[in-house]
Amino acid sequence: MFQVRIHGRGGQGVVTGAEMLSVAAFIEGRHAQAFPSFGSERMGAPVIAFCRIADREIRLREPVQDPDCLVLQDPTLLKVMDVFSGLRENGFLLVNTNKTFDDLHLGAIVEKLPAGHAVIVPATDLALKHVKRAAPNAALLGAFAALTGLVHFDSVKRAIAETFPGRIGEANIAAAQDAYDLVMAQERATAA
Amino acid sequence: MDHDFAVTLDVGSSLANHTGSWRTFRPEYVHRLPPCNHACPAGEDIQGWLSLAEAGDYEGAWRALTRNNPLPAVMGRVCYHPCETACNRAGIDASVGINSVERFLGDMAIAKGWAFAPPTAKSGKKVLVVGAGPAGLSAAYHLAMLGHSPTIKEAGPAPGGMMRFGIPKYRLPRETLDAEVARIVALGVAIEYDCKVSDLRATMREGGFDAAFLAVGAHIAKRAYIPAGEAAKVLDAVQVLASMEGEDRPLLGRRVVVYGGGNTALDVARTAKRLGAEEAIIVYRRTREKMPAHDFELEEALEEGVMMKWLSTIKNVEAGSLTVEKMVLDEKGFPQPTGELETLEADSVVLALGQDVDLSLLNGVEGLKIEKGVVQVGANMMTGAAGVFAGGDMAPSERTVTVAVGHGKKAARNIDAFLRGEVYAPAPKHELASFEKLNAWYYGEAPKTVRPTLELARRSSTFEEVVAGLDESNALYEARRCLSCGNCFECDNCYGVCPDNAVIKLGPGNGFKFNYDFCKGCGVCASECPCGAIRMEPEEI
Amino acid sequence: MLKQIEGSHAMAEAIALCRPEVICAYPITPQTHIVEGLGELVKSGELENCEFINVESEFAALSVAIGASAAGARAYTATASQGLLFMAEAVYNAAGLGLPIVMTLGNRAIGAPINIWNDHSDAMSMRDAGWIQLFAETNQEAVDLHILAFRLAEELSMPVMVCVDGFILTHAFERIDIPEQAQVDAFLPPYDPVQVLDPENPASIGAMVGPEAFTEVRFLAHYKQRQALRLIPAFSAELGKIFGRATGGLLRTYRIEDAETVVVAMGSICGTIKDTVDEMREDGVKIGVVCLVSFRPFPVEALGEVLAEAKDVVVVEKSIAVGVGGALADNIEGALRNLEKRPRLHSAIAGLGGRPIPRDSLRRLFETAVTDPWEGPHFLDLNDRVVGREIHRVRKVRRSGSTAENILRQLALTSQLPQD
Amino acid sequence: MTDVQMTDVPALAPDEAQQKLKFYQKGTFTVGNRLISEGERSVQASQARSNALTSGHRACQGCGEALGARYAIDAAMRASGNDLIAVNATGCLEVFTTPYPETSWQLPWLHSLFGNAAAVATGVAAAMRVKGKKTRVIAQGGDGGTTDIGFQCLSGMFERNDDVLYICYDNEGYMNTGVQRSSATPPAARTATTPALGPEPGNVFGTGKFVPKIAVAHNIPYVATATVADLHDLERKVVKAMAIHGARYIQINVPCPLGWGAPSCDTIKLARFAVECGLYPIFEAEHGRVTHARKIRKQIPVREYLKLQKRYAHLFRGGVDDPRVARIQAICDAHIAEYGLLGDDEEV
Repeated sequence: MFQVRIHGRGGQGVVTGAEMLSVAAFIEGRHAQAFPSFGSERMGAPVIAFCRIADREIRLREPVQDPDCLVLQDPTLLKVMDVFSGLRENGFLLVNTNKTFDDLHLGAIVEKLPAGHAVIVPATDLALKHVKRAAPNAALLGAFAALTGLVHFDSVKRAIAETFPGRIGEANIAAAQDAYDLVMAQERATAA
Repeated sequence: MDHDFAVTLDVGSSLANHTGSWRTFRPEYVHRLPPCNHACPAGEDIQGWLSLAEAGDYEGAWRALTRNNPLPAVMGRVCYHPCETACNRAGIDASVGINSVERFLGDMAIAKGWAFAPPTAKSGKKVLVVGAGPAGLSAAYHLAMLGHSPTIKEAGPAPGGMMRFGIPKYRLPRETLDAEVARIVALGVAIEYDCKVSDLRATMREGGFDAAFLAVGAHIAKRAYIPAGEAAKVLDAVQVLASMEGEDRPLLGRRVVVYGGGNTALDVARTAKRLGAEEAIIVYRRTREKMPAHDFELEEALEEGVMMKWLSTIKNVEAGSLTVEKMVLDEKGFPQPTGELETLEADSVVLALGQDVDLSLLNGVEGLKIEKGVVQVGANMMTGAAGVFAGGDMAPSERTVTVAVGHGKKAARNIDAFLRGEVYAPAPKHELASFEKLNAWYYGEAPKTVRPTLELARRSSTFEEVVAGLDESNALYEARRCLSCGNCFECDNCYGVCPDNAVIKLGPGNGFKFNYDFCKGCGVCASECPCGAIRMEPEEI
Repeated sequence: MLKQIEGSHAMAEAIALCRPEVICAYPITPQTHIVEGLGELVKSGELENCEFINVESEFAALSVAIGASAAGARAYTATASQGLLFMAEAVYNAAGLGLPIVMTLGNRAIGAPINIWNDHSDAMSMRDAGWIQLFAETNQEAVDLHILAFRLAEELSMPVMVCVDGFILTHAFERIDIPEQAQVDAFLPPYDPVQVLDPENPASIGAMVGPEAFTEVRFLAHYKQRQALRLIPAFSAELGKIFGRATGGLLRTYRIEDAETVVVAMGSICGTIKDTVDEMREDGVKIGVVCLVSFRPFPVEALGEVLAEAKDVVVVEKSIAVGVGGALADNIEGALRNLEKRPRLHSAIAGLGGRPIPRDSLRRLFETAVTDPWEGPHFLDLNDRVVGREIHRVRKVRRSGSTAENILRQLALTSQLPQD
Repeated sequence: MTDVQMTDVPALAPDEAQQKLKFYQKGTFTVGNRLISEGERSVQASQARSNALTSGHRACQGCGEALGARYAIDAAMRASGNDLIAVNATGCLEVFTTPYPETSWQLPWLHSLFGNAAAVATGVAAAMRVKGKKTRVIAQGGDGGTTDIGFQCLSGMFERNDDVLYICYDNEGYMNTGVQRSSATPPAARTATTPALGPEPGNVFGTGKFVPKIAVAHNIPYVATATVADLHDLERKVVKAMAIHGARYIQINVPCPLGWGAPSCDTIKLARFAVECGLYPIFEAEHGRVTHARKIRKQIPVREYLKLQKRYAHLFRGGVDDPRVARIQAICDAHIAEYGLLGDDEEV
């Protein structure tokens, strides 16, 4: 079972992001369970969302303590909480920023992970470019598909289209496509 | 306090929760450039001295004003106040009467005998200032305040330049002018009268001057070839206005024709009326819209009986009469002759076709560049010759008193740097406090106070001042109409509208500070700041 | 049709398939998404001839449902925690009047202190009100139980409460099979009321009943609810045939065939317990779990059968009957009383106010029950230091009040808050 | 409160001049004003304000309710010499101020249930009476907790004329549970339980339940509506209410950026437009009779107010105004007529 934990803030579409990821896995015939961190999150307050993907029914009902992939949707949270607690050694790390890991003082964390398991993607910028709104969740989904290969990118596109019908959907898909290409390029670069 | 576990909580325990981390934007207190400051040719910090005046601290306001402009009483009478044109308050009801408050402060300073505080240190450097007009006086004042020793050499018998020999008394009483000049002299500025500088380099060498500021103005009347019989009485405007200062008033006769469309033409026509002329007619080749003179001055002249002959040029002048040709404006706005002629009776004709500069003193000075009759200067007001600076009407300028004062100040600052072998770097300009950055809701409606004017009868017969000043209550009322654009005036709005109690009030005069531990960056303070003194900056993630 | 959908929205679609005629909506976390989903279906025209009413409180919500049901319309509403208590008078009244209302209960802790997270204290508070109470282990079961509930309620003419764990199920986005309209129509006939307000056949509903008949009324209510012990398995089987999956029933067992230790629990926690059972089985521990679906009526015989062979029975429940212990444990005690080899009963209280129940805590609990059994209710993952200090402080201070507070300051300073 | 007076032009005699000086054009409507005496300024301008609701609370960015509560309770604290107890209904204000282990309240504060704040406050007031204490009591809640689930207890408190000031922060919906409709939700507004779908998208027009009018019908000593866009008016009303004994009701319009779908920086602007278009009448009533209405300063059409909020986006689709915009404008015009909201504001 592959477990994902997403950190962001209220109003940024963190929960919708986890839900879309579970829909993408469902489209590929797999079992998936997405749930929020259950609280009265106010706009701007820290929020966590979880997603589990497996090949058989998921019965577990406890929070994700040891995620296989950690998505940091809002780096300002670095100042507020230890977002990386429980991240597995061979885990993945996806950070939404237009800076580098060193700028965010995350060099130590990245070293501990296998090469190519930690990537950055300017998801908010991509969202502003395509969707005209700072909602990076769809773009991060594209990046997640490229980073982990756990779900195919076209499942991600169908999941986004299902959640955001019409024009907004296309804009989000375009953002996800850019993010996917960016991360694939980074992956190829580290692999070479 | 002992109470139940978790169900009951202690006062102040929420302060452990630093909500500051929620921000994606951060409010910052900023100083933005008020449009009046931006528009003032003399670079006055108008919003600055108005905020002192509105608190009733008139001396403080006067001192803040005179840090940039030593002649507030003069400005209050002759400046065309571009500041009021730019004033944001026009977006609410009407612009702030800045000019009238400036005059009120200038007059109070004269009445109360306030003096400039002399500079603490002396540089021992000597600077030659040629010309005691507004530019020269301003430069000398600023140089003195910067600790240098300026000496003004004035060709004429008295100080003021155009202020005395160009602007009539009914606009600028001489007592006011003399009082403000005296205050500059009291600062230790030496003025030598009837002392025309003909050879600049020689004068600088003999006087041991380390630098020079030329401000001789433009006193030579522009001549136009108009065939005139020898008995015809043709004079030039500058000469007529200058002679008003002396004992023997010019004899212009019953019917006076003035040729020209600028402010000088209006001054001459209105002076002629006051000298008893039954008819004072201004002949101008174009239309009212194209006239360079300020419209409010034309209004005053028309009220006093001055008559206008639009779209006409003078063909020739005879004794007692002249012939005028009708003109028409072509599509580009230039007057074209129509061939239609008309004769007017006139005892005298005064030409007010603009003035030129007497550049004779510059002979032999190397490196200068003269273009269109004025000496070219750099941004630092320096001419092609090192150490020789110039300003006022003899340099490229709009040729107003305020611009001249501005040139004087700017030159002084550059001379000050030059004397120390450095380059003067002006402070960077703040972002303009344009109207849409304000929140006009918070300003109550309050109509502008109009300055009372002398009744018409006395205006056309005497040289008494036409426009009177404001009394204290009106001046204070007017000062308090200022919106304080772009600069905090401690109205407590940000302190009051913050949902998170994240603004710290530092007490009267000290303004406010944001408590970034708790500020969530919602932006309500920035939206509700009346004067746009808060800007939201993106938080660096 | 298989969908990846939020639990609440899946329930909304299932309830819509049951052709409800009056829906009363009042917001209270965590059930609000259900009534929101239903509101959208009505407003967009997908769910026809259905009145969707925004009421001004939960007391009104159930009262409107009572009126609608008594007047012959299939009525539905949803509530949680404080809302259930605010309508408590109407809960008893609906049961007493025998009105077949179906209500979803998004299980949430009862204040004070106010708490929006999951536990079963709200359902427990109304366990004797006369409603049938069915607990869903998964969102799939929550969908099925709502369809079962309408049939059961209208068959017996008594209200049914479908209990679904707040947030854990209502807000979980999962793969759920939503039945087709035809399947539900095949199972659920139109509502044929036992008593109804009908001008053609007037009757007074809600008479005053004195000592001469009140006992009989209560006996009949008790008798009627026990008929559900027979109908729940029957209808669940019928439903299972139509949907092609086992669902509902009084209870479900998992790996108890040769189990020495049997855990009994209700709701979503059974999933985590099954995973824990698998882990312990791999280490050779003979352990199984009974997931109870029908809490009211309480299946004493069925439980007796499945627990007969067990040596140790561990009851894990998400509420505490203050002053006595675990309510579920007491009921289970009744089921074990007349077994020849009575298993030892161990009562554990877990997950109060939304505290997570992780597998490692459960495993330690199940092992301790056998090796070092305890008396009375054991509070799983209780912060002993906090309560110890508080009890000590209260003894010191005359004005004891319920429990002291300076623990909070130490806790806040040393930030040892339980990780949720 | 310094008020604007049209000034005449000619120079005034000294004594008149002094009077004219009082009318300080700059900052007449601001929170404070460095040129008038400390006493004349608002409570919020003072560094000695009690900050009864202080920093660290978890309200959304730009929360109107947090602002309304700060204004009202600080004013009441000053009026009562900090001798005040607050009883709060369940709702946003209660949840974002007292999440264990932190409270941002700095006065004695009690939260019991969603629908009983008025009754609990009655109890506190009774205790104060029997204990011979003169501590004042305030009950407060959102529109859901006041006009819906708590309405019965509210009416009871009014009818008994208990010595309680009830303050309702009206953000026009159940925002804590995720923006559902309440009886205070305006017509046509989109909420989660009145989605923008079908032939009549958004909330129904209905007959409206404007609780201040119902409060007036109870003939209680004092009723008022107020807004966070006019701090001076709000504080004046709270102070006036605190000087009266018996049942009093103040309803404050507090915009909710989340629920109304507006940027967090527009909170006060929204409150201002709501009043200036006439949709939210600001008035006072004593013993069953309306005594004063705050005049609209610069009237605007209601569409300018509606267009700022996403909850009304469906009324402006395709750049054409939905006919129901005109129906809402009619409601504004009716309020203007009923309360006389246009014309000059007579001296207060």
